[in-house]
Amino acid sequence: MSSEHHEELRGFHGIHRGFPWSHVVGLVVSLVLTFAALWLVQAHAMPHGLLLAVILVLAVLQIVVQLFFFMHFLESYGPRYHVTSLALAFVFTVCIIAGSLWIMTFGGEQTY
Amino acid sequence: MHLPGYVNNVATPFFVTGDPMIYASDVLIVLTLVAIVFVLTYFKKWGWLWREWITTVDHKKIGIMYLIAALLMLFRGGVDAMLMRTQLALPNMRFLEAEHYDQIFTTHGTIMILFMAMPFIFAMFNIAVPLQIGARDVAFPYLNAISFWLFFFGALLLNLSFVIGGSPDGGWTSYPPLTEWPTDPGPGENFYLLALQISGIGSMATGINFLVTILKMRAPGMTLMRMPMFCWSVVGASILIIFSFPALTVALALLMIDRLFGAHFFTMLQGGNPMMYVNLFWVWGHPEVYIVVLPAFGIFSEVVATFSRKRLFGYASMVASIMAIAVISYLVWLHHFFTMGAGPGVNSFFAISTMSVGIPTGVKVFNWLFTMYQGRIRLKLPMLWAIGFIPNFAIGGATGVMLAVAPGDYQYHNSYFLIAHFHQVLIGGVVYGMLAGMYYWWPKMFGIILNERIGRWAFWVFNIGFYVCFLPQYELGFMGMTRRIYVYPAGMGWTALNLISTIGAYLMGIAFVLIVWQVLYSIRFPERDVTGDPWDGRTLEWSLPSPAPHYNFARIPTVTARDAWWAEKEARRRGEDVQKELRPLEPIHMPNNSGRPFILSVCFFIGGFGLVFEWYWLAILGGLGVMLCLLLRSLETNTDHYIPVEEIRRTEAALGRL
Amino acid sequence: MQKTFDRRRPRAFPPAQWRRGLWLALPLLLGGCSPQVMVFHPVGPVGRTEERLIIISIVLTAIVVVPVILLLWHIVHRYRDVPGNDAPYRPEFSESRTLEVVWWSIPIVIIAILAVFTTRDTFALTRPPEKSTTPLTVEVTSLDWKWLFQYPGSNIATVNYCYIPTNRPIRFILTSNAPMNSFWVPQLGGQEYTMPGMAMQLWLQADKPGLYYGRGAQFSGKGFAHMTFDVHATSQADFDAWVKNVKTTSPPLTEDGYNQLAHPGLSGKLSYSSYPPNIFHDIIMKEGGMYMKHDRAVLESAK
Amino acid sequence: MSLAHEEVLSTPSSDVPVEYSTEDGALKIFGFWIFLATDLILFACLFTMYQILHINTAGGPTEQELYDVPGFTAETLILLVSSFTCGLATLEMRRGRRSASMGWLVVTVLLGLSFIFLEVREFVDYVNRGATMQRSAFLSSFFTLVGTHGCHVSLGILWMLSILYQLGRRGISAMTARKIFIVGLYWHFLDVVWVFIFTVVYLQGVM
Ligand code: HEA
Ligand code: HEA
Ligand code: CUA
Ligand SMILES: [Cu+2]
Repeated sequence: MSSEHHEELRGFHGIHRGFPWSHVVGLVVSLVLTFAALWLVQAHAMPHGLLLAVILVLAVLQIVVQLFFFMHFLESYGPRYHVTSLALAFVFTVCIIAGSLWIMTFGGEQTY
Repeated sequence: MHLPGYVNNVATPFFVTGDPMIYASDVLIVLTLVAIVFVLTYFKKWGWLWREWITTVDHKKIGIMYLIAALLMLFRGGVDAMLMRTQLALPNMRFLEAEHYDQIFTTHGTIMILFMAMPFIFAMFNIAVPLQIGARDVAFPYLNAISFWLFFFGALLLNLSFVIGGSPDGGWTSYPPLTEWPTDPGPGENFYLLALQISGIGSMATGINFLVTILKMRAPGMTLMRMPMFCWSVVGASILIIFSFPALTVALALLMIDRLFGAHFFTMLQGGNPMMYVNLFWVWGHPEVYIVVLPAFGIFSEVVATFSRKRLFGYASMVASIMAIAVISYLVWLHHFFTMGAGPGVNSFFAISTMSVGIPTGVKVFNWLFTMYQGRIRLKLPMLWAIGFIPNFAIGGATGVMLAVAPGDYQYHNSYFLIAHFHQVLIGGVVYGMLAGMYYWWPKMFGIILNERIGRWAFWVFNIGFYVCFLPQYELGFMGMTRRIYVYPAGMGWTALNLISTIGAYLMGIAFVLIVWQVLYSIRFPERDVTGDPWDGRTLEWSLPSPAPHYNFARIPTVTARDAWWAEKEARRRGEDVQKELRPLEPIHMPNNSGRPFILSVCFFIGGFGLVFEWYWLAILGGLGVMLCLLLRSLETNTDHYIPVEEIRRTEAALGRL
Repeated sequence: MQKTFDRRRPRAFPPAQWRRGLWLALPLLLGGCSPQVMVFHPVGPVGRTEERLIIISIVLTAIVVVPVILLLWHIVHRYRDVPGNDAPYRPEFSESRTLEVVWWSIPIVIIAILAVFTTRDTFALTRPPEKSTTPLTVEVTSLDWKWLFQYPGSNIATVNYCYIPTNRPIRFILTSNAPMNSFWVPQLGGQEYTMPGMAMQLWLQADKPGLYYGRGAQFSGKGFAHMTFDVHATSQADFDAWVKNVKTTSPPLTEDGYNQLAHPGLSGKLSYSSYPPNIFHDIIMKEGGMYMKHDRAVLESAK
Repeated sequence: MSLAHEEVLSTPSSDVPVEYSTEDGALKIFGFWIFLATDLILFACLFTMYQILHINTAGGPTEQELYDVPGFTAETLILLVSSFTCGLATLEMRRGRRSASMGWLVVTVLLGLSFIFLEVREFVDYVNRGATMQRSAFLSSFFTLVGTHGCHVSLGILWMLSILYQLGRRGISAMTARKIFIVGLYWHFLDVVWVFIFTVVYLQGVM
């Protein structure tokens, strides 16, 4: 198939024009989040448990950055089933991780 | 079966254990292969086999191949069951030795769940889903073929273990540290790990495939809430497959890394933690049992509505309950190891979440009952199995709820009470469901209706045999008999009940023989289905000729109501002219056949076989083959073709549909 | 292979222990209620708690399941498609708000009731069945394919059988020096896993003297079928006498002797007048117990 | 050469990008999203495994002893930037600029290769210090978790090379556009996984 044909198609599909602002912003934010986490750990800014929680939150924010700035997450042509399925995946992921860790702590609450 | 020691000594470690049964099967397998090769060559059928079946990407043919494989595996697993029941018929039996018995229950469980129930449900997915939603194929036909062949070669690998290298013997759950190398050396366990891994990849692909198919490829007008209930159950099962199989992948992979590369995930030493395997296994294992039962629920919903000549009762709550079951089953996995002592808080949480599955399931049972209520019930074979299912599943489900009561489970765990529970739901739910589906869609697949009289006999013998076999096992559980023991002493009061149970098992065996006879008889003296709608059906597959042409629908139908075909028939009965809206035929876009899914799976098989015996050069060779196949596919551009209008018209005319 | 397994003779069982009223409720399930139906003939508070809960669960599930089966029977008869059937036929009858509310709520109520009982007993069973008496600690190790019992109080050990005093809570501390197993004495109460590197705790108690059947319940390889053991419940006085007897008449268990025992194989009943100190603790720590706060807590609390 | 099926454009309109322009493309993109969901669960299981085993060092090397802050920070930065360049490749593809798109893909591949290089060096270093997979449960789970990610990245590199080849031969068609888009999704996903490795494995380890 000749590429001329696609030359025409381009005209239709020029979605992003000009400087790729959203991508650059995404990169900057993700770098900021990374260095923030690194700094917090290096500086021992908080007690251990809290620190772990905070850097995990930062990591979750990184997911948001990737999904929205790079992965065209909200783009959809037709029903947005991919959003639903990913949401479901997140729910199950949390269930599996949290459930397993809870089980494996072995009865922290056991009274003897 | 006691053998002189020299037989054992003669047997090489490769062609295993000097057991006459194994030698007999070695010989049998070789003879069968020779016979197949001979027949294919004599009748010049090699080309036909390759063109029509091995390279096919047609969902209907793939479904039929799944069906044949599932029935064969039901036989293989059933023979295992007969052997076990024979050994357990009387105390201190010396029919099988410990090692042999251990291998048999392991392969029985593994085969029945992964290589019988799974392909059986996939058979039903493939046969019915595209036809029911008015599609010409699944979303990814090529991937669908890969799924089948991966399953096929996974099953082949596991079955090979019986004659080469030794079968796995750690139970279908295969808990480490028992299954770690030091306590279970040899290739047997590797067979288990790789066979499940290979077929598991295929299952995952099937899950993705059908979810996308159903969500994206429905005929115009078929909103989600107009979908046949079977399709909803496939959505539920697919969601479960997609989100639970990765846990199995990980559990198997880690155990394999332990065994082959000396890592310490689940070993007793160097900090390994075997409980994590148990945990991961059931993160998959529990959803797995719903994966196999949800499609059965779907089939019952279709069958009960059709044969009661009534609309399915409570459609919305049926949908809601499927989704509720699917979601809740991710929150219950610990109920398989209440006795691991994870603490009362954990046990209580998982006990309650487990019981609550009974709520949506109960709703389904009541909805089926009320679908029949004030209907006109025709006791055809599919309906017979559906009706047989209800009491069976109600009892099996109730004992499930009893097991969910954690302190009660401390007493039932690993006892025959548990064995009875899960056979009641697996057989009463899954096997009954799949048989109902098989009888229901058989005309659609082959254009013939299976003989009713023999089928009735088979049903009654099986149903009675079932209760005779498994009800005594509940009692045996209360009497302290645990699973996976190959002998038991006399004087425990277990003898009579075990004997009864064995008799029941033989009855089921006879019923299976009857089913085989029924199929053969019906092939010999076929009752043809010329209408395409032998049951006065309700959903779109019955609007097609039996069997359906390879493009399914000459024109994609437009759907305006829930039971689309029923609505159209009603409209006809009212005398409305449905014909006039017919659009002109258009060329149909179809995927090309391809031999690559088969070759790709052969490469997987070779790689897996290499890993089983730790012949790493072979494993790498297989791996490279897989990569090459993927690369070739990626570079391929010529993957589809169009069926010209002329050909469609000819085919339709031949089917009397113009 | 077979020859290495010595088959045990059938054992005698304690005289019939009829549980009041039970056979009235469940004649069918209990199949004549022979005492060999161990789960329904518990001889201690733990087994009794579990038995009561089991009966509650049977009754609660039967409340729906039995009517369902009867209803099915009725419907199939009434609405058969046979000539001359005058039962009403309403092909479009497929929605009913009232009915649906009914059958969503009945199971919810039943499950809620069952949930309350379950939670109550699950918590209760982690505590000693009786608070007033000091418990006896017995350390249990599952080996391939035998059971080792150690009595830290008196420093004696036995294989494949144990003695316990009646009317006194027994704290079984469970571990394994072999693949996982499960420690089960049906008439005393439910089981718990024995796992390498873990110290699990199981409370049991016997009310009546007798010989009770115990066995491993989690598959552990080819000798598994033979992993049974006897639990002798006797009065405290008889128990003390037995301990004394073992102390005076049995050989000690040495380090070597233990290693021998740990070797895969079957074994008869054995007794030892003493065992190397800390051997139980060391087994657990060696196999991963050092990573588990929980193990240390159990071992600590048993001291 | 026939791309017939690819041209089954479902009403080409100005607001549908090329990769979605065929029914086939839209199906495959959706299918790939679901595949990513399965991969997510797979990594979740590996992370859980790691979290439970990471203290089980069996007297062998510990996290503190092994992890090297500049090393893993460099790996992280490389991967984050590669995610950005990969995003640009998709962007240029949508603008129909073949060579720009290929250029960014090449940059991404190079970044990916340097990431793999650093990771392999890290692994070799550990092994030389006696920290092998066989040493302890901690190390088994470390190598498996981080190694699985590394395998994914390597596969991604091979895949991108194949797409580069196809792009060179065929230009931007509905088919190649779809492939670029999908490999992009895959690459961003691996970035997300790495961020969690960075957090849960490395940062927690040096905490
Ligand atoms: C198709 C397979 C299938 C199905 C559908 C089920 C369904 C259920 N199962 Fe079962 N189960 C297995 C297959 C299945 N199971 C297998 C294979 C094992 C053992 C694996 C092994 O160890 O090898 C097992 C083991 C197992 C255990 C572990 C026991 C142990 O190892 O000690 C438990 C514990 O909770 C359990 C519970 C349940 C429950 C509560 C349900 C519920 O979903 C049942 C719900 C249904 C009903 C309740 C009946 C219908 C409802 C009504 C009529 C109305 C309402 C009723 C009430 C309110 C009570 N199952
Ligand atoms: C869908 C799953 C499925 C199905 C259909 C079955 C079907 C049967 N199962 Fe199985 N079973 C399991 C899944 C299943 N099972 C699992 C998961 C385990 C646990 C394994 C483990 O512990 O790891 C298990 C374990 C298990 C045990 C316990 C073994 C032990 O722990 O020691 C027993 C014992 O009675 C048993 C019996 C039977 C019988 C009699 C049938 C019958 O229904 C079979 C009916 C027979 C056929 C359909 C084929 C017919 C055979 C012939 C035609 C030959 C004709 C020959 C003669 C009549 C002699 N099964
Ligand atoms: Cu079992 Cu820790
Ligand atoms: Cu379960």
